[in-house]
Amino acid sequence: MIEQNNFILSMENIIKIFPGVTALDDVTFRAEFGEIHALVGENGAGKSTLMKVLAGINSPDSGSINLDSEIVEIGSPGKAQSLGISMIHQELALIPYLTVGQNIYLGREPHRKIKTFIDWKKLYKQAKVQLSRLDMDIDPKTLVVNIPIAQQQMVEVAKALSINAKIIVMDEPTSALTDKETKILFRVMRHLKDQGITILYISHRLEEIFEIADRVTVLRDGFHISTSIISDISSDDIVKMMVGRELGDLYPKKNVPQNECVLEVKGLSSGKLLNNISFHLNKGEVLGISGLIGAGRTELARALFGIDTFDHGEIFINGDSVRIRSPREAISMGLGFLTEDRKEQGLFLGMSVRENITISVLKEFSSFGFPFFSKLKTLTEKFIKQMNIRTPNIHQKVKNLSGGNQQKVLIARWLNLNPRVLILDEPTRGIDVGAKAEIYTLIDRLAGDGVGIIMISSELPEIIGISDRVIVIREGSITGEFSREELSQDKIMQCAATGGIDES
Amino acid sequence: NKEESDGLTLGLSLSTLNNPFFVTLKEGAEAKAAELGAKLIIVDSQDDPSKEATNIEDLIQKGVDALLINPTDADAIVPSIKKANAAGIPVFTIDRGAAGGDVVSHIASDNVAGGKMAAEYMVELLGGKGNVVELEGIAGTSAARDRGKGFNSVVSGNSGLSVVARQTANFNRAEGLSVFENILQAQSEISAVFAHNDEMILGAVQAAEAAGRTGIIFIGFDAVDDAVNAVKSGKLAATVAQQPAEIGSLGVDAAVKSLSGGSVESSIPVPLALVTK
Amino acid sequence: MKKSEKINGYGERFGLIIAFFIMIITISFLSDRFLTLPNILNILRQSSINGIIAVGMTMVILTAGIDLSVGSILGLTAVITADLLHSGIPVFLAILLGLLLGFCIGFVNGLLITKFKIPPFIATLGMMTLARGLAFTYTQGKPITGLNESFRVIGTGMIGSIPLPVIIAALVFFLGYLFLKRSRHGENIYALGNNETAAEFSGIPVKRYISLVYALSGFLSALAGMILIGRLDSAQPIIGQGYEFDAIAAVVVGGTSFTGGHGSVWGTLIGVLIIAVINNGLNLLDVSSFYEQVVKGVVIAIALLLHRLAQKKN
Amino acid sequence: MNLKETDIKDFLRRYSVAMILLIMVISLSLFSWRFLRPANLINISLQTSIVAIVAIGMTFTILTGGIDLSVGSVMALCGALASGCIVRNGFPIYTAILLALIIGVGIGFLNGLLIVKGNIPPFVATLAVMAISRGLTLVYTQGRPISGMGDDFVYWGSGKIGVLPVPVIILFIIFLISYIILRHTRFGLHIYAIGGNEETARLAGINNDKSKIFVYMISSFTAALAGILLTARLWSAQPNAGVGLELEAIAATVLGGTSLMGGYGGTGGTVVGAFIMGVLANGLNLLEITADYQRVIKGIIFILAVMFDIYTKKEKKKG
Ligand SMILES: Nc1ncnc2c1ncn2[C@@H]1O[C@H](COP(=O)(O)OP(=O)(O)OP(=O)(O)O)[C@@H](O)[C@H]1O
Ligand SMILES: Nc1ncnc2c1ncn2[C@@H]1O[C@H](COP(=O)(O)OP(=O)(O)OP(=O)(O)O)[C@@H](O)[C@H]1O
Ligand SMILES: [Mg+2]
Ligand SMILES: [Mg+2]
Repeated sequence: MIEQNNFILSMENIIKIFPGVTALDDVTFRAEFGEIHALVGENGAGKSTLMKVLAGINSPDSGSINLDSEIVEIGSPGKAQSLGISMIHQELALIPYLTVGQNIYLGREPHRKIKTFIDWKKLYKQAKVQLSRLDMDIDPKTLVVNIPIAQQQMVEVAKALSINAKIIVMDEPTSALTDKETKILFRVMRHLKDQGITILYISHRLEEIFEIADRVTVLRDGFHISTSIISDISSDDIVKMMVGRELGDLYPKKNVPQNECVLEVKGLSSGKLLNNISFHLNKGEVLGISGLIGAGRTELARALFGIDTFDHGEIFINGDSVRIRSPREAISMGLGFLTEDRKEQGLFLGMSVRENITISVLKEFSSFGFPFFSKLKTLTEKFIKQMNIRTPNIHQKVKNLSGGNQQKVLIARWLNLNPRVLILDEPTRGIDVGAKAEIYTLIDRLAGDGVGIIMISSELPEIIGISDRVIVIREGSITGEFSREELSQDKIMQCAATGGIDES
Repeated sequence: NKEESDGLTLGLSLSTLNNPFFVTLKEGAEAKAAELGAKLIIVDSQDDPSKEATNIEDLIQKGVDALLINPTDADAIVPSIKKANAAGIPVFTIDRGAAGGDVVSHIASDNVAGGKMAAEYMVELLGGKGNVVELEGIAGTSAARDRGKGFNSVVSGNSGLSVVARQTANFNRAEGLSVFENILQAQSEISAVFAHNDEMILGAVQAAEAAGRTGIIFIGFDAVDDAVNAVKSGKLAATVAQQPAEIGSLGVDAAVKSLSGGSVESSIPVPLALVTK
Repeated sequence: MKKSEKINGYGERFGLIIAFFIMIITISFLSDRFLTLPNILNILRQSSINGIIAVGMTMVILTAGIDLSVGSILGLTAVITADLLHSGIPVFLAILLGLLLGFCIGFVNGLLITKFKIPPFIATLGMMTLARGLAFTYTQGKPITGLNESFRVIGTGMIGSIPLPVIIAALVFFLGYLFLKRSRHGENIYALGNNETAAEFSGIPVKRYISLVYALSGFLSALAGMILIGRLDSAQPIIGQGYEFDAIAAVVVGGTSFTGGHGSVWGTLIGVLIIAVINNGLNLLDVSSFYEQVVKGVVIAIALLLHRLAQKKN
Repeated sequence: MNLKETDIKDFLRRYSVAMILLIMVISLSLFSWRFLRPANLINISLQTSIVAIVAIGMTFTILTGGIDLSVGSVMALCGALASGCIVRNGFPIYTAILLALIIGVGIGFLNGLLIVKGNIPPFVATLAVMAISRGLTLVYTQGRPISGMGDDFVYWGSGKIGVLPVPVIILFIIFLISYIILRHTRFGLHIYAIGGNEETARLAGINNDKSKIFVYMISSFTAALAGILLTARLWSAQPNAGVGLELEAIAATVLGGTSLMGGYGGTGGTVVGAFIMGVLANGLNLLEITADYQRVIKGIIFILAVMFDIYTKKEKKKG
């Protein structure tokens, strides 16, 4: 074989078939010592599956794996760990009622002389060290349920790093992080690379890949398309290989907001989380909300949607003061809310694509409480086609879809309701470029139809790319507002981090 | 002797109140206590010996003057009786005896004898020949054991009778119904049924009626109101009467008498009677 | 239509159906009385009571809940209905009031769970104790015997050669199926069992559905109670004790999962029949009461193991 | 911000079940002077100890998201086996006890196998084993109680060390062991992890199957132990011992704040939960409430207690 000596890992001719889907079709993938090797591809291309095969979670139907030029059988996650492979999973999988420290060392707890007893002091001391490597200043004795999702993601990173691994797989670690944490993570990755550790890195953010990766492998529909050195390839090339066609402008931006106010918020305050928030949203406008993690953007959306109560403030819809006490009422007033945590708060994982998409409109499609299933089927198929949702059929369980396709299913559910105002909380988290472009087009089209859109996002390019106006939130207060013409990354970052624009 | 018993508090521990038999017993005791002006504290063991031990401890803590115990089990009650003895509280056993401890008096009718009585009447009605079914009480309880023992001692000595099915219906009417339904399916010839209590036999009667099977002789045990009525209307051939109200009443009477210095017999038999039409 | 979903569902229960048939064949070899028409009707009639309760239990468990109070609701509504009948009010009114009472008690369960956030296990355990206590207090521990003949038809009647309870149970199963699998309410119930938060955020009136499900469970328990006392011609305060276990066992044996959102009434039907066939078989074969429980436990365990085995093969 | 106030709230939240117990104790002692007498308190702890021991084992299974319905039957079987070996076969009492405990643990192993290897839901697997064990008890005892085990045996249920009954001391020891296992061993942590998220636990390299089997062995062990203690307390092995005890043990566990979904809770709460039920039963007896009403009141108080618990926890979230 070709220069096998250089490779720490080579996965040869891997085939993995799920019922109805060939997730990996004869994929060969090799990684060198001490490189950062990016893995890209559309949602459902097979990236996670390939890495799960490596981590002993999925067993391949055929193919072999060489580690340090030796053929290995990786039957279980435990075996993978002992072979020096650790993985950060795409879906957050911490245990909610254990502490941060317990989660980091789960299964590998430092113990006392007698092996059964945990040395708590040592565990928490080591955990503290792991966290500080990531610039995280949280008490390792905090329960995981009590920390926000971004910090949970960093705990996952700490967990993977704490295994002294030769190969670290990172499956979309930055999808729940903002720039600050991402920078920290990259610093740590470079440091690991210098120590000769190989990192396999999956991301849908191409700019990150150009920043951090040495080489990049593209997968499409379960096939290996190419592996190239990063300097030999352009962003457009990668996109082309991923989606198999030329992609047009990522941010279409055609519509113009109307002058009619559809939603107005006055003086919204809630405990320490939200402080005197006021803003308005016009018909056909895309209002971006930016801010650091934990700034309170999600809290704001939840308050608007009637999930959490708030202490003061008034909400107007089409000029009428309204009280929204539950999501049901919010929906009946024409609000829609795509939550940031799709698995916990959005999807019915055990149910089918059809059921997930149509759950909110069953009533409209029923007579005497009995839905017309054929109409629901047509409706679902329309969305599958329109949004390019990758699923073998409408009866596939949503849990078997790739993350990006799950997100599209959820968006489809909200589109069904024809909302007046649609709140999107991190709508492109974990979504491939092709799908992102589709979602942006969709947002633009919705705005064109007169829907007011609130778009919460931690990705600055996206906020800048599609918003008509942006407000920045910091520690529960609005610290800046910019029209499309005034927008720049620097201005937003400054408002988000320090609370205002320095004149300097 | 109303004055003498004023201010007396008696504890009555019953094995279960899920069975009308013991409810009637309780009522007999209550009536007598009211008549004699004694106070009666009643606890229900729900057929659970450990609950019984607990309840009796609570009664001892409560400082009752005497304990009337209807044990869930003759053996399991011993430690509780000894505790009462140690606390100086006189103990009377009711309906079921105790295997140890100091008991002032035992007021009961004999379950084994009752089983025999039912069997003998059955033999008489059948003329000593036929297929017999026995519906058993909750496996492991002393009532089921003793009544079955008495019944079988007669039946096994009688070559003309053969027991074609012997199944438990847990002293419960609904189970008596379904278990006997199933037995009816299995046995085309059934001449008589004996059940360890009336609840089960009443269920069996319904099963036979629903299936249109006639000519079966049903004999129950306990003589609860429903069963006595069923005997009157001819649905039941007989039921063994233990006179539960009488047992309760005699128990209270004996306790009050003994507490006020009178002497009572160590064993007070309550006569059994066969209720027939 | 929902073809592949159906095939999936069938495939899931395939092993259970096989286990059921093996059981039937085995018993029919041991007893020639087993597979006769009267006995089959007999088994169906006996399973009708547990079946009716188990349909309600299926709905409850689909919402990731549990209802331990079914037996006690059955008992309380049974004695009160019997008493109403004795008081001489029209039969249909007594039935209506009894069913309404069952519905209301179930609804209280639902309120405790949704409004006061009490875990279903605790709320219904409390209700189980409470309702049983009320049944005993109400009757002073005595059975209420001798019911109106026109009322008793509900338990003893026949349509052709089919017992009325069987027809009622079949109707309940069919309506349960329509409700759960064909109506939008059913789909909402599955959804909220699958992910309650997501259901709430999608605008499903989660609390209303949960209350409804417990109310229906109470209603069906009351209905089962009427059939039972109709057959017995008497209502005892103890009636229905322990029925929750049979119902839950039937539901879980039938493949409905405690985590909610997964399962169906057809699975429950098989579960109910398996339990009834075991009881019937033990009686037909005159297994001694000491061994009865051993055999019962072993048969259930083997049936489930066979089921899993077939599932793996699939 | 008033530090003291939050402290109190936090305290309330953490110890709300204990608070309920305290409130019950105080109000009962107002109603009946007999309640607070040492003799009565010892009496309550003796009555509660057996349920509490079983409930501690139950807590382990519930923490993994499972349940063990077989405990009542296992109690009866092991109590009968220990007594039978002594009375019928003349075994030395400690050999007999050991044998019964081993068989108990074996039944737990069977539960675990059915659940883990047979992939049967814990509810039905243990329901089947519950029936089997009860049946075996009836077969073994032929439906008759076994008695005459001698004073050395009886001591374990009826004896005292100082003023404390032996079962209470055993409860204390079992609680201590359970606490150490859950709070200080890797196995204990893995129990929480499995209950919290089985998949994550598996990915972390934990042998879920082994841990789960072990958990059911623990549950059966405590049930067997409780069975022996009960037998010793009643001086006889009852074939019907422990009927319905599983519900009491589960109720104590849930009342003590352990989630039936698994992953959250502990044995400290369970013991308190068991005592709440014990105090309630004792109090109702002392207050001379008749049997029918006892059930009604028990049901209501049970629900109220949990409401209080939930209410105090909600307070914390808002504050
Ligand atoms: N357990 C499963 N059962 C059935 N199909 C599966 C399963 N897991 C993955 N798939 C399918 O395999 C394909 C590859 O999925 P995979 O998760 O590897 O995609 P991915 O490249 O990681 O996508 P994303 O970027 O959205 O995470 C998808 O079509 C997915 O639906
Ligand atoms: N250090 C912390 N410990 C515990 N909880 C925190 C901490 N920081 C923030 N939170 C919680 O995070 C939430 C506020 O963050 P929120 O999710 O609204 O932020 P966001 O701006 O939407 O960020 P994201 O990018 O995650 O969506 C609140 O529920 C707050 O209680
Ligand atoms: Mg993926
Ligand atoms: Mg957020």
